Amino acid sequence: MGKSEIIIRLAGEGGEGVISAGDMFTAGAARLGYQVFTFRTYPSQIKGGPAWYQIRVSDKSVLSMGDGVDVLIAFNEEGYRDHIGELNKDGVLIYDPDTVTPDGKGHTSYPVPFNEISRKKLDFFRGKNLVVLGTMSALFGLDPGSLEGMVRSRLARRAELLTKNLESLDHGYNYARKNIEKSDPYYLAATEKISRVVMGGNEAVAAGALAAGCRFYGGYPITPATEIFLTLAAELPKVGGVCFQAEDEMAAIGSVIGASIGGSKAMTATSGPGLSLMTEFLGYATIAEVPCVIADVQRGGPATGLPTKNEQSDFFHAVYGGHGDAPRIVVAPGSVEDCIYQTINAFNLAERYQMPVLLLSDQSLSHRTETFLPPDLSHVRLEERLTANGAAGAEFARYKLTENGISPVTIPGRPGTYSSPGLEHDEKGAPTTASKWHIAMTDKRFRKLDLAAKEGAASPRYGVRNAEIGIIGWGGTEGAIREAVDRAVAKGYKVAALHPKMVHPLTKGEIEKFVSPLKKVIVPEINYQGQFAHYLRGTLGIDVVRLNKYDGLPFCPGDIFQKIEEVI
Amino acid sequence: MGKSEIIIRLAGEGGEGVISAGDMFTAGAARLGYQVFTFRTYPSQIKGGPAWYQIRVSDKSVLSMGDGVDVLIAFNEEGYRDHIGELNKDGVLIYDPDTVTPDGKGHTSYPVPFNEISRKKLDFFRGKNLVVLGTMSALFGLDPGSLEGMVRSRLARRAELLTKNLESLDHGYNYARKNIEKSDPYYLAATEKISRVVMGGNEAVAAGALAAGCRFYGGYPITPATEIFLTLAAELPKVGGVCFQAEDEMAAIGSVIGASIGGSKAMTATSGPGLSLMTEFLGYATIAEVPCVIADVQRGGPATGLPTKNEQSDFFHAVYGGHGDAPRIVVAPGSVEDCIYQTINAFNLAERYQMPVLLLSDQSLSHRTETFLPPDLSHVRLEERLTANGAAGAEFARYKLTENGISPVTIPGRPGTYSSPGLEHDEKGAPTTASKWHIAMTDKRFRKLDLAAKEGAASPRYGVRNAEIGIIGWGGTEGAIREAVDRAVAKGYKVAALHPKMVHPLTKGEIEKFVSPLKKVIVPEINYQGQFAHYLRGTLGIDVVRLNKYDGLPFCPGDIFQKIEEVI
Amino acid sequence: MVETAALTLRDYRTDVKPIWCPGCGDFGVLSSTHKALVQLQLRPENVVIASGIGCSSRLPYFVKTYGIHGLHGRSLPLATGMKLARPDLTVLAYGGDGDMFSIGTGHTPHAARRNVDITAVCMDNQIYGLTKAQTSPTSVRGYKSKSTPYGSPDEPLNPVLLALASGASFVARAYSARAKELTDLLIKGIQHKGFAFIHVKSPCVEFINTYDMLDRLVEEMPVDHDPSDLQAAMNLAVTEEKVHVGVFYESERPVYEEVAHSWFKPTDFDADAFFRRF
Amino acid sequence: MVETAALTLRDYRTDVKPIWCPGCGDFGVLSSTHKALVQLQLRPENVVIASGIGCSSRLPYFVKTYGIHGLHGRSLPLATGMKLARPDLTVLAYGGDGDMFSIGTGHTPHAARRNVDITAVCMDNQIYGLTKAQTSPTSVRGYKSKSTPYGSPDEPLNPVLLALASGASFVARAYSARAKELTDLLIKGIQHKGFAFIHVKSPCVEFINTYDMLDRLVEEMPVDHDPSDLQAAMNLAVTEEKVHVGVFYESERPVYEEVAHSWFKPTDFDADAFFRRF
Ligand SMILES: Cc1ncc(C[n+]2csc(CCOP(=O)(O)OP(=O)(O)O)c2C)c(N)n1
Ligand SMILES: Cc1ncc(C[n+]2csc(CCOP(=O)(O)OP(=O)(O)O)c2C)c(N)n1
Ligand code: SF4
Ligand code: SF4
Ligand SMILES: [Mg+2]
Ligand SMILES: [Mg+2]
Repeated sequence: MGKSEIIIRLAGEGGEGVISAGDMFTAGAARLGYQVFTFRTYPSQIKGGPAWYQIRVSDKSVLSMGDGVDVLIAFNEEGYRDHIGELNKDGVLIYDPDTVTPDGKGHTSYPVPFNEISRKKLDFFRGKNLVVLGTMSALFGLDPGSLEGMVRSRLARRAELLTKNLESLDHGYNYARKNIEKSDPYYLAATEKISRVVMGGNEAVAAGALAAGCRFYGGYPITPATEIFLTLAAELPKVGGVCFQAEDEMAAIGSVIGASIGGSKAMTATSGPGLSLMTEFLGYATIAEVPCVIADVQRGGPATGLPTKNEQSDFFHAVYGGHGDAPRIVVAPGSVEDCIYQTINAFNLAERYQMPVLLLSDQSLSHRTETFLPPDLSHVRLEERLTANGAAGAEFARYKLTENGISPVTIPGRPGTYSSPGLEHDEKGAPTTASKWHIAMTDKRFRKLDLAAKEGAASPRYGVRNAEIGIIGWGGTEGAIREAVDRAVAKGYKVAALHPKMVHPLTKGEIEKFVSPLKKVIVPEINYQGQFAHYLRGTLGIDVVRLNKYDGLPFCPGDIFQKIEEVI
Repeated sequence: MGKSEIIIRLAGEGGEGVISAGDMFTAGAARLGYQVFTFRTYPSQIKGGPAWYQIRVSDKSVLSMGDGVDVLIAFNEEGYRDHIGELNKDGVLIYDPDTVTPDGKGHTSYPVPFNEISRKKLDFFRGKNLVVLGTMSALFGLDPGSLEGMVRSRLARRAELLTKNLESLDHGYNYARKNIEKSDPYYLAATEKISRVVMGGNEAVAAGALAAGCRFYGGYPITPATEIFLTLAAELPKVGGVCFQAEDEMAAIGSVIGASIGGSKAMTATSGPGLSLMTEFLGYATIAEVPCVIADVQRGGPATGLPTKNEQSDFFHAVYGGHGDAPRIVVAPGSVEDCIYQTINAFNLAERYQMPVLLLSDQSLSHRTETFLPPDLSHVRLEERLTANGAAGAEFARYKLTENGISPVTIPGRPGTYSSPGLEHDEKGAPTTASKWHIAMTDKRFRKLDLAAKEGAASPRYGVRNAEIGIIGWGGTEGAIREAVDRAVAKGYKVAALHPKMVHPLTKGEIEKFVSPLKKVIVPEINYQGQFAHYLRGTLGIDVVRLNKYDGLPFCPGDIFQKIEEVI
Repeated sequence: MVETAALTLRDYRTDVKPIWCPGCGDFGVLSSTHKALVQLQLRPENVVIASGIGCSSRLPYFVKTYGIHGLHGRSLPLATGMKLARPDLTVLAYGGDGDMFSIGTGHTPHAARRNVDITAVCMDNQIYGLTKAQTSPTSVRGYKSKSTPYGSPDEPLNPVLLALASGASFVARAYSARAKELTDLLIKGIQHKGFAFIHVKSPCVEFINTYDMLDRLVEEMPVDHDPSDLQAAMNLAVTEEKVHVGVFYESERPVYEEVAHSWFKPTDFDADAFFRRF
Repeated sequence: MVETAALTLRDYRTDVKPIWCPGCGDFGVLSSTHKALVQLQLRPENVVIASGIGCSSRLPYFVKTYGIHGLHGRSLPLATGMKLARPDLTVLAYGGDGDMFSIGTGHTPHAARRNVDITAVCMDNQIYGLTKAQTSPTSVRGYKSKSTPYGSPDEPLNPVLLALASGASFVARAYSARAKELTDLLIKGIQHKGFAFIHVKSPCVEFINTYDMLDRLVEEMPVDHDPSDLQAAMNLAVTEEKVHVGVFYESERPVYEEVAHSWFKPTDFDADAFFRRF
């Protein structure tokens, strides 16, 4: 008999195996049918600097990284010092006595000489992560046989390393069995083996893109967005697409716009610095009405800022960035699985409204692992832009002033040529400085935005019907908010949350309906300025209680729960 | 006896002399002591396309382009057709019968064969603008001798053209005297000859920069900002400065930041597309706390948009643009003369708060001519950044956490080295991903912004004390708003206007004090979205009546006056 | 194509009137472009011309093919995306000296080394035309304009040499006043499989009329020049006495988009199989 | 300087610990930089090192001079502004192959042709190190990384050739493992009056360890190479069999900032006189 849920944190130095041990434990747990939610952070350099990895593992669904830490595995003194404060009351400390000297206060603690085992006993220091994994398996009830299977399949192509690795796993396991007298309550009960997808947010965005029919990616590497690019570099050629490494972000989005005018569904992905560089081209996609998707995996800013830390501070730029009156749509997924659906949604919106769509992910969402059932995408609806054939040999009126603002477009290869303009233009796309055309075309571009707001899908709502306290969240904080609401409702508080996925334009009616009966609205965000809260007030005149955090880390449910109790 | 004020509009094709005839009339009128306010617009190409030029000339102070047109000089049929609708009831049409066939309705009209006179009589088509000028002088009372003097001084170095030009002027003058029986009331009474500066907004920004101590300019040409660059290219070398033509806008602002770290007061100027490209570097100047001034001469957007048309649609980008939480200051001058003072102000703010300061001008402000008394800049206060000497051979704590957020800086050449970081950093500027430093440094950067809001100068206020209707304007619309308020007050309406020059951060208290007794607040802006109005609501929760215009042209006082009557 | 009548110049002309000043060299580039398309009998809907911003970059509006009037300096990224997504189309990229060698400098070497099958045409007037006469990266040292009133301290860039040094597989130069040669070179560039760079001297009559000078300096390639010899091409490109026109360099190597499409026989995306791997 | 004691290595070392992986070539560049500064006895406060973003671009934090850790690709604009405003200082710009020849490609030719007196050092490991091993513009054709899993279709850029073709007045190459040579070239570059470009082969042991290959291929300049001969330098730069180290090219021509400061004997700004002209 054990706990149904454990929060384990590994803390040490980049390059020491913190991340890989965490990844393998996660994979092993998922294989055994547990549900997993992870968080990772590491310095923006290849070796050294503080890194940590958190795994919340449960036999029930998990939506956030949870509160506090049940088990802390400290690889080094700094890892111990920086994290011991977050260990829960009943928590367990596991540490390497070679490098860590705990002050002995309070916690159950188990010394395990990871370094000695791997370096001296096995003469295989690179196997340290597997020693750790073996120990974890012994202490918390993951079947070692199943872990062995996982290691075997991971190293299928590197047989020379396999033996040493399995030996390391074994040693870790046996050391713990022999030397540790377990006095803590953390032991995972066996659970039903259900095959789940174990995935990170970036891979999920790539999956969504492939499913949406994206066939062109133009990108430039940048942390924490790179895996979207890398996944598509491997996959796109298989489905007849092209994945193009550009020389910079201007070239990346330029190639995407070129490909889209050519008829492809096309996207790029970047993070803050790259997004800033794409600003001029975003305006181009607006005025030339070119469908395209730009995924922005937010990190700490401004400038190069905090490349490996979490922040939701690109909202302002996503909505307001760029010169001129330049409408665009902004979508933000709430979880890893949702990254699939919101990416598909982003492509659909781009195609329907013929404008750039920004997808706002974040560092935590992109690099965390979640487990979910294999999605069935066979019924997902895909939009295609409204096309037309022009008359052969004639120029085509590509920017026809239609009632809803959407104009049919011709695709190269088909009759009915036109020139895609970055200048203000008439219906044929020909440049003009006449007032009436700027007025008419500006109106047209915003008509499409208004239409998108009107046609917007309903947002998920959590909590009680007759709520008095409301939460409006956006993006990757969804799970933490949802858990906080559950906890509050369980305590009898009248709380509900709304989590719009299309964050600009807002579906006004829905939000006003949600807000009107409430006494207070909390907007939790991972940024300093309360960017979404400011936007809400600017757009709808709604005043909210702000809950801001800008320490580079995601919310825990407790942060939000505490705020609920504060305002109640 | 004549009118004390005339609004003259010349309309024709680019390259036909519309602009140069207007410029010379303006210069001539100013020489004679009149006050002048002009507006010009032309296509974004070198030859052809519709161009027009408006001159409001008066013996009193003029603050805007006025309402309607008293005298329309149509160079071609299009110029007649597009503008005749704006001719005032008593208005006069002057046209070339060779190219224009008026429909004969209502207006006083005088045919003058400009083409024939210049081409056939004089065999000097390039002199057409002087024929026009001569006619204007005869009809509206500008002393021809004084105009001749102006032409002489303009052509001082091109004697071969002088005779022909003076002949053209003469012919125009004599033709009108002999053939036109004047039946309109527009005739300028003589006025006191006071020597005034006749200047455009771009030259005024350059003047302000020179006066503020700017000694480095890095720029890339772009309409309508180029003249700032060109003026400084001529002037900076004389005062020991450097004016650098960069390869693009990233290089322009990069060089400015480099020069500023080197201790120079430095600036760049651009328009929307260039500003968008500078976005990443703006964030760099924020995080590395580098004083610098970026003048953005707004034009119609998005993308290449309307390069030669007027719009105030970069406000959103100026305030919110760029990834991350990135504070900066935004300043907007209200008139040509104010361009001098707000540019000095921008440098002062940049130096005091060690952050990027944006100066928002616009196409109309930059290319219009105003007359004003030579400014006395001898008492203007200039700020210098807080500097320090570090210890010799030691690294300097450049980002010291001070109470008000401002830290002393060392300048290369002085002891106390440091590395200017784009990454989040500790007090020494060394990169760190630790939560506490990101929190502390974000707080510090926003402390400076809060301080700037607190220390902000009082904004000009016009109108009655006990106002019920208020107007909050920003930027180059100041003159039109002020005239509208005067007109409303003269009619007995209780109206007042506030025109903040630092538009971000806002001096909250002042605005709330202005707004609180009002029944309604109007925010007139030349953009579609009501960008400043949205920002006002988002920041201060103030709801306003929006007055938006996005036809590429500036406000007339009547537009605003009408709105006042509407809401009263 | 069998059923349709032969295409004539009229099939490539649009209703949009060129904005250029009378006598501008860009008219020559436009008319040679029209002629090259006629001679190649490329259907208007199968051609895309991308450009940047500048007087020269307005060209796409005047050719009845698909066009992309892009952003200043960005014709090549747009053309690259188009060609990679649509290898079946003929893709060209036009721009000025400022457009391709000032703000766009960063893209030209990469387009060249990648060998995407695009024909890039730089219309070089040694000035920023559209913004009214500022010094450009090909302006000579000491050149006085309002942006360098005391003379430009910069050495000009050499577009042909840079294209060669960047790995372009076809590099040529033409003069807008010599229509036949220019048309022929455009045809060769379009027919060349890979990235073709054509440097066109195209005078700006409004701000820096170089016709007389060019009439004096322009000269055919030396008869003994071997266009497969890169070193010879570079040596020729650095000689300053003459402005050589013709093909400097020509070679064949794999084309980016063909390589990129050669790895797999494409199938539909199999979502289930994809998720099974995670 | 007369009164102060000679500067030693310690005077140029900071407290910030290099983040590089043990064995990274960048350590060699750092230590040669320290040594060059010692040999030149430049006072720390009179030197500014600008850089971009990448493993290599962290270097300024490890040298006790003024530093600017800029943005990805932008070391040269920052260095240019610094040098133009402060011609009295010694200004260097460091960056990686991605930094200077991918995102920064657009700045390098202009810095070269302007001949601002900056020493630019490209630390080329043929990979994007900091973002964990993507193909870079100097990666060889066919190179497999996660960004080009089926082999890169791109021809690599040739930094030395590009610098030569852009008009750099000093162009050299070094190898981070050959400290003495590298130090000497850094000294020469700094002493050269004008823009000096130094291409340093600096292996990434974590992702693409090229030490063995370079040990085999690196070779001194041919003894008969005349560094004043641009064509010879370009010809040498295109030979692929060997990686030549040493000075490819060296010449003297006016320096931008000197020209720019030569036009006037500066005076204070006279506002009244200025306004009188309007
Ligand atoms: C980002 C950006 N910066 C600057 C401009 C302004 N601009 C338009 S065209 C041009 C240069 C034109 O020179 P060139 O490319 O040589 O073309 P030309 O007009 O001479 O044919 C500039 C600087 C712009 N449109 N966009
Ligand atoms: C605008 C922008 N785009 C992308 C990145 C991400 N990024 C950081 S370093 C780097 C490339 C590093 O390669 P290189 O310049 O060769 O330096 P190295 O790490 O190999 O020394 C990239 C793409 C960034 N920081 N900023
Ligand atoms: S300004 Fe020069 S380049 Fe532009 S159209 Fe006129 S002649 Fe041609
Ligand atoms: S990843 Fe490569 S380049 Fe970066 S520090 Fe490690 S060895 Fe050096
Ligand atoms: Mg040009
Ligand atoms: Mg590298």
